Amino acid sequence: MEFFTDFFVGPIMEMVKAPEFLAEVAIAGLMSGVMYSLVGLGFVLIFKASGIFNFAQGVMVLFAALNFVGLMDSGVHPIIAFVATLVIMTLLAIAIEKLVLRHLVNQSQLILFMSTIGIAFFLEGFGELIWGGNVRPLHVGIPDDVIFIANGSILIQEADLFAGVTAAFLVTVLALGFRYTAVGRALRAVADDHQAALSVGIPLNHIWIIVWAVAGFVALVAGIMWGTKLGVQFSISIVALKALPVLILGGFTSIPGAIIGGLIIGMGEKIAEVYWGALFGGAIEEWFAYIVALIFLLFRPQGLFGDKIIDRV
Amino acid sequence: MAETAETLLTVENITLRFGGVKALTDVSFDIRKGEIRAIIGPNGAGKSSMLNCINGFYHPQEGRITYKGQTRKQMRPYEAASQGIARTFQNIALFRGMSVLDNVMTGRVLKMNSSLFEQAFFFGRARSEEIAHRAKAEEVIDFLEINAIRKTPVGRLPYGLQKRVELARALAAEPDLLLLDEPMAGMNVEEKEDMSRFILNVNAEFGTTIALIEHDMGVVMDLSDRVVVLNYGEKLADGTPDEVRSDQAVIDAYLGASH
Amino acid sequence: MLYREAGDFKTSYAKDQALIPIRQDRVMLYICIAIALALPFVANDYFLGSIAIPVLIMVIAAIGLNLLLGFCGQISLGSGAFMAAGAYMAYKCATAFPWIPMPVSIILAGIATALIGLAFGLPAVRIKGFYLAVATLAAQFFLLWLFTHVPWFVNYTMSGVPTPPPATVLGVYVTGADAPNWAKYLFVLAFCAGLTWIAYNLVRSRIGRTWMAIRDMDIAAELIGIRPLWTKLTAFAISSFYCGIAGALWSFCFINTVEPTAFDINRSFQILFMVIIGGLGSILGSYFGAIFITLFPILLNSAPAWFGLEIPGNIITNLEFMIFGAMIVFFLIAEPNGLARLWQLGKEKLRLWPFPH
Amino acid sequence: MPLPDLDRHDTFPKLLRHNAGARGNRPAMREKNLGIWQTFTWSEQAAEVRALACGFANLGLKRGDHISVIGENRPRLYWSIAAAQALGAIPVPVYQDSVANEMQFILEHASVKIVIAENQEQVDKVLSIKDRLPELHTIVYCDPRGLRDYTEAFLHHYDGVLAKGRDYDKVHDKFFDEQVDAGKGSDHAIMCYTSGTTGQPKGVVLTHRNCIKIGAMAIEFDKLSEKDDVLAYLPMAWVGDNLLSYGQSHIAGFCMACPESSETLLIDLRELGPTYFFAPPRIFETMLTSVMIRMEDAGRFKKWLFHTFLDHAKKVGERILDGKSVGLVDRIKYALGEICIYGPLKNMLGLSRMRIGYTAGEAIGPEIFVFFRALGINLKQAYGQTEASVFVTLQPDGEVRPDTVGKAAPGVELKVVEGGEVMYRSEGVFLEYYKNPDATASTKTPDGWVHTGDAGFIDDSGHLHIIDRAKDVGKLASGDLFAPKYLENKLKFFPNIREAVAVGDGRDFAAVMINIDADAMGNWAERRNIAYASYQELSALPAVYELMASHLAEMNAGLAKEPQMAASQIRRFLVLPKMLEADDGEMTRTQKVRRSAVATKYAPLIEGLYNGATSVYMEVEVTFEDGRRDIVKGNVPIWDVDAASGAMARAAE
Repeated sequence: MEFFTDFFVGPIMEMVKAPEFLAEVAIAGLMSGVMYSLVGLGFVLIFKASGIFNFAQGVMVLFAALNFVGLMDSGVHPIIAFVATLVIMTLLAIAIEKLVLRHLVNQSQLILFMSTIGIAFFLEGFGELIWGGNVRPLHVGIPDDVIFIANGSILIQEADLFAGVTAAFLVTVLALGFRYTAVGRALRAVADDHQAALSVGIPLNHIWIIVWAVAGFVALVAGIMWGTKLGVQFSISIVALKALPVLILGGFTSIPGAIIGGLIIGMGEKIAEVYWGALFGGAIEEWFAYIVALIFLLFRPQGLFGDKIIDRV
Repeated sequence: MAETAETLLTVENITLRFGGVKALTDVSFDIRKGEIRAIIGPNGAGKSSMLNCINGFYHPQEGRITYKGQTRKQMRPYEAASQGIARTFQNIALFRGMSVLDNVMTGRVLKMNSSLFEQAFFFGRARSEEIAHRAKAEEVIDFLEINAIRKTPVGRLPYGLQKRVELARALAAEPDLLLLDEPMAGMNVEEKEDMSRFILNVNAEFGTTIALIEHDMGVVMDLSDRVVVLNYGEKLADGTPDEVRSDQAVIDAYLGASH
Repeated sequence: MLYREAGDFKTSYAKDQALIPIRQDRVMLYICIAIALALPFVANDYFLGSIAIPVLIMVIAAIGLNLLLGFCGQISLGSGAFMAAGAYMAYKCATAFPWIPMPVSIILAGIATALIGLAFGLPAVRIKGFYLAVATLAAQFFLLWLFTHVPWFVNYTMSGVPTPPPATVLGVYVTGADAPNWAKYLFVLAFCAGLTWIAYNLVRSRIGRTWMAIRDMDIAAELIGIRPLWTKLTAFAISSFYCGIAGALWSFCFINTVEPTAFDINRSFQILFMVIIGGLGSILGSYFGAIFITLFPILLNSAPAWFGLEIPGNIITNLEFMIFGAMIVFFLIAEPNGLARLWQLGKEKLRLWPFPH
Repeated sequence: MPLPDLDRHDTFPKLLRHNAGARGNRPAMREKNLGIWQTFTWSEQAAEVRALACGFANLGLKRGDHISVIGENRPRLYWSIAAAQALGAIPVPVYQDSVANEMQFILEHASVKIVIAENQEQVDKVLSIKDRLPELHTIVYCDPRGLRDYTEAFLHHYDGVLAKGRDYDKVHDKFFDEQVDAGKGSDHAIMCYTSGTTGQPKGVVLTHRNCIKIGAMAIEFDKLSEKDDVLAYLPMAWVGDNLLSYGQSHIAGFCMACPESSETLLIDLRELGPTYFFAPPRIFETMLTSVMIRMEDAGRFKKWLFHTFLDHAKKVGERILDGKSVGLVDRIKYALGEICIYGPLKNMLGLSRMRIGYTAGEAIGPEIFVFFRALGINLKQAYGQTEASVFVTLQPDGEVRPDTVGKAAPGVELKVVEGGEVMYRSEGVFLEYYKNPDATASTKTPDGWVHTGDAGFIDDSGHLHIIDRAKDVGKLASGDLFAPKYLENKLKFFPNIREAVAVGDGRDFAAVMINIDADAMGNWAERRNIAYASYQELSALPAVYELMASHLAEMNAGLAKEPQMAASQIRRFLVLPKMLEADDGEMTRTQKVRRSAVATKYAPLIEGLYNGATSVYMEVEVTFEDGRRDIVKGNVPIWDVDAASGAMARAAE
């Protein structure tokens, strides 16, 4: 009974008592949610175009950030470093297509999934072999002051705000691009039916390279945002695992789903940690997202925005 | 088939929709015990959907299915299988990682009852069942003349043989109603003749009721006792091969199609 | 070296379906068992304690994951967590009921882990393939959190890292600080052998065939009358059972502490790699995989020294990551059935010798 | 274990009874059925035969009646033979691949009362001629598949006959034993129809005494025992199968096994690994060809290993097999070869356990023969006839040579009469040709000598050499001896020549029509990237002709060295555009060329061989396996071959 009160009543009371604090927690959560969204976005892109569940997306974020910060640390101008990293990510996309994906055409999704785990391990070792495994601070001129709003009762990191805006911009561009450009249409065609896409003359290999390169671009942006906040380090790739529950929530094929899922998870786990964490001995952030996903899987496996899975005989 | 034959399965007023698309519209027919019943029609006529409704894979929005005297709106595939409905698939759906023998043995899964514990230690019923059902599976293998390949992984077999293995797997379940989805698709003349012979033998030897979908009109006319014709999800005709052959609507539909 | 099968014919189904139908393979097996039993007399303590024991324990875990992934086609990224569950459950069981013989405690821990696995496997009812990866990740993070944050699991030990209680089998210590390596080795070997035998029995029985049917063509399997839910859940439970026992042995007979760090997500990946490199859908492959993945880093660490090179440890670690990653991709592309397939091909070659095919 | 007292157990039913008592629990018969080797012990077999015999009696079978078994090697058909013999009826096995008309002749000629048919296919054939067979009153079928709707009252399922027989046996429990006791060694045991290269088949009547004496002789000759295994896969209608599988298993008490089907024969052979094996040369030929073809694809190292050890085996293998002295190094090398190549090869072919193998019926290519012997397989040649209850000559261990068919078997007298024809006399000599006293009289002399119809000679060591059919030996226009079979056999020893028909009797020179081996040549063409669409196209390729010409040149060189044969070197040849087939009447069911039929059918080609044409247009009908017919037409090229150093040989004479 006591637990019941602590679980259901106490936290609500606290929220009501200090709404500004709640807002602050929620906004902080939203901001880390944006990061999840960005990683999730990379997943969705690749999944939509190739049906591949890219486990390496998180490591790609780390890899992109490592390259970027590594180049900058060697004295390269941020913009040149950015472009150079983009080139690297594109080369990576080509390499992955040539060395891995094209040899696995027609394999089951499970095999493709496991191959991306292999890619993830390789990239992680490779990135750290080149750039070292130390935490590297990243300063690209993103403002990192603190803003106070609502009469100074709510505190917001400027960097978070910047990240939010960038993410929103990126998502809009990608969503529009997916819908209105020729490449975007091709991508959707491929996602629907590989054979059909081939028969209308779209080279599948090119599509895959483009998609992986775009995912690399998204990874770079996400990497820069996170690097600014936390420094570039290995934990980025582990945190990126959170993108998986984000996708369960949002649906694997939905770009808006990835965004909204990311925000919900980000906000949810912060609020849960702050208001309920103590009740369970803390650190429930570690698993909160996964348990939410688990519950979703039980009741709505296609996620909030995903397509219903229809089997054909 | 004698007119007095007992009805095994009746479908009444089945309508099946996918989203806005109607795959089947108000289709009714029956299958009598012991007969070979063909469902024919041009591509996209809804033949496969019909079979999918019968064995519970699709759930029609309207209509009823009566099987062995029990009427229901829909079944789960598992129930259909346990009630004695077995089927083969248009696109071969064998378990590619397993041998021919294991595929056939899998067909007998519903008839095996040993506990997990017995299986883990391979004693008692697990052991005796493996042996008893192996003997049954071997009978089917012998019946369909696939002895020489019993231990070959199915993935290595040519298409025609894979079709035969699939039939073997379905037969291993000793079904009362056997649904065959285009059993002769993609076969050459000789393979078709073999398959026709097997289908007739199954019907004659085991008294299995067979409903089959087939594209090849000639084969259908030779094999089946009665034919139902579907076109664009609707029933066009129903009767003996001769009746159907002379039916004007059928002639029109088939002249329109490539066959 | 070469097979002689002419005249080795079978006159009954029982003989034809025997675990090892070829006479020469049976002889091979007896030789392997003899070597395994003779090992304590010939191998040094380091080999037994630091190589043989962990390899055998990881074999058990790898078989567990292989039953789920290789045979039933359901992926799990939470094997490590299930090992942890086994370790903690065994600890609880051994301390709460000290009168229960240790082997029984470990089996009970396996059963408890199977139940936990069932709970996390439930989502598998409605999803397939990699969606399940997420459910098992949930297990990975949640269970480890649970064991570190709920002191009940460690009997409220102050350090939070208790030591497993010593126990004897036939008067010899097999767990605890006093247990000699040879005894622990034999204890682990007995589990490994028994569980291998059971795994072989399962995959050649009805249940194994239903797993493979679900793996190969789940829709057809369902229409044959195989219940996907039930089938996947049994795979999940049995897989967890194996991982649980492996975890208990790992804590009790190898690292001699019950701690969560031994079972983090990297452990899960390690087991996954064993299964992929060893061979999906092959019990024997689990042996190859476990041996390879355990020994390779040791080799990688000591090999440069043989050539007089000095390579910093972190570079070795990174190289290890790269090599494992590349190998995973390589095996998935070239030989999805892993080392076991290469072994099998070799064996087939020997059976066909001198013909090429 | 010594043989039973064959004077007391003087019929097969009595031997069966003896075996059931003496070794009741040992396997008598195995059959690969439903995936495993189903095994029947002697006592089970005896019980089954007892019930079946009673069942047959119940169906009205009387002493002296004929029954016919038609089908592949199946235990039930062998039991039917045994059951008929128990009642004193005479089994007449019929080739399972004969067409209804061929069958009708035999069933009618032998006045067969009951037919035991394996399956629907055979039942259908018999039904189609039933109207013309007034004496045939019952058909028993073994496999009911497809026969459910057959309502004929005279059609019985084997199981039903068996069940009725058991009931009958209960009521008349002395009946069976009385019937068996009533049998005598001089009773007719079996009647085998010889296909004969000309004319209608003749029914060879063999008594129990014939079969048992010869069977026992061969068992003692090769020291067979109850521990041996034999695979019964050759046609049941062939006397050899009856004597070697059925007969000898009854005498020695060993186990005979039936393969699952003709498709699985090689798998079954490999699984069973018989210890006593009998095969016509073409089986060994096929084995060798397949070994060579499969080794073509092997890697370089494996090929090297294979050829190195094979060469070594050819050098010393036979000497080791014959127990002659061989150097230690060679012995070690051979032992190594046994581990690496010979052993695995024998294992792959299912010959690992083989103690004694026989080949007979045709001449075997010396290379094939030596190949198997070099591997350490005790393959020997024999010569025999249906009329002799199989064996006339046998090669004793240690005296095995590729060019002879062995010495007169124990108890067999042998002589070569005027004109080169071989004659023999033995306890196995047949009683008579059924309902054919003329033929009997012209084949068997009143004092028991039998004309073999084969020409040959006995060499100084007592070994018999067979050259050809006596009537086929002719003369060239020059007066030189022309033995077509001798030439053909030499050609057939080339692995890519399947069949050859030599012509030349009364002509200026010898010429030959060749049938290439589709498998071997197809493979050969594939490796050389030579495209072809059909057998016909393949056979007319210049590359193929060139290859054949080189074979002929090689053979001519060999012939030149043989004084009697130098004149019959081949001067011209052609490759036939179709395979010679039994279905087209070009071959017998035992795969022997029907010389006269071929000569008539391909007369234009033969004409072309002698009128100097370089190609001849030909149309010929082909029957496919499923009975469809088609016409093969096109130009058949004819090439010349040089007569190698023949002149020199003649000059040297």
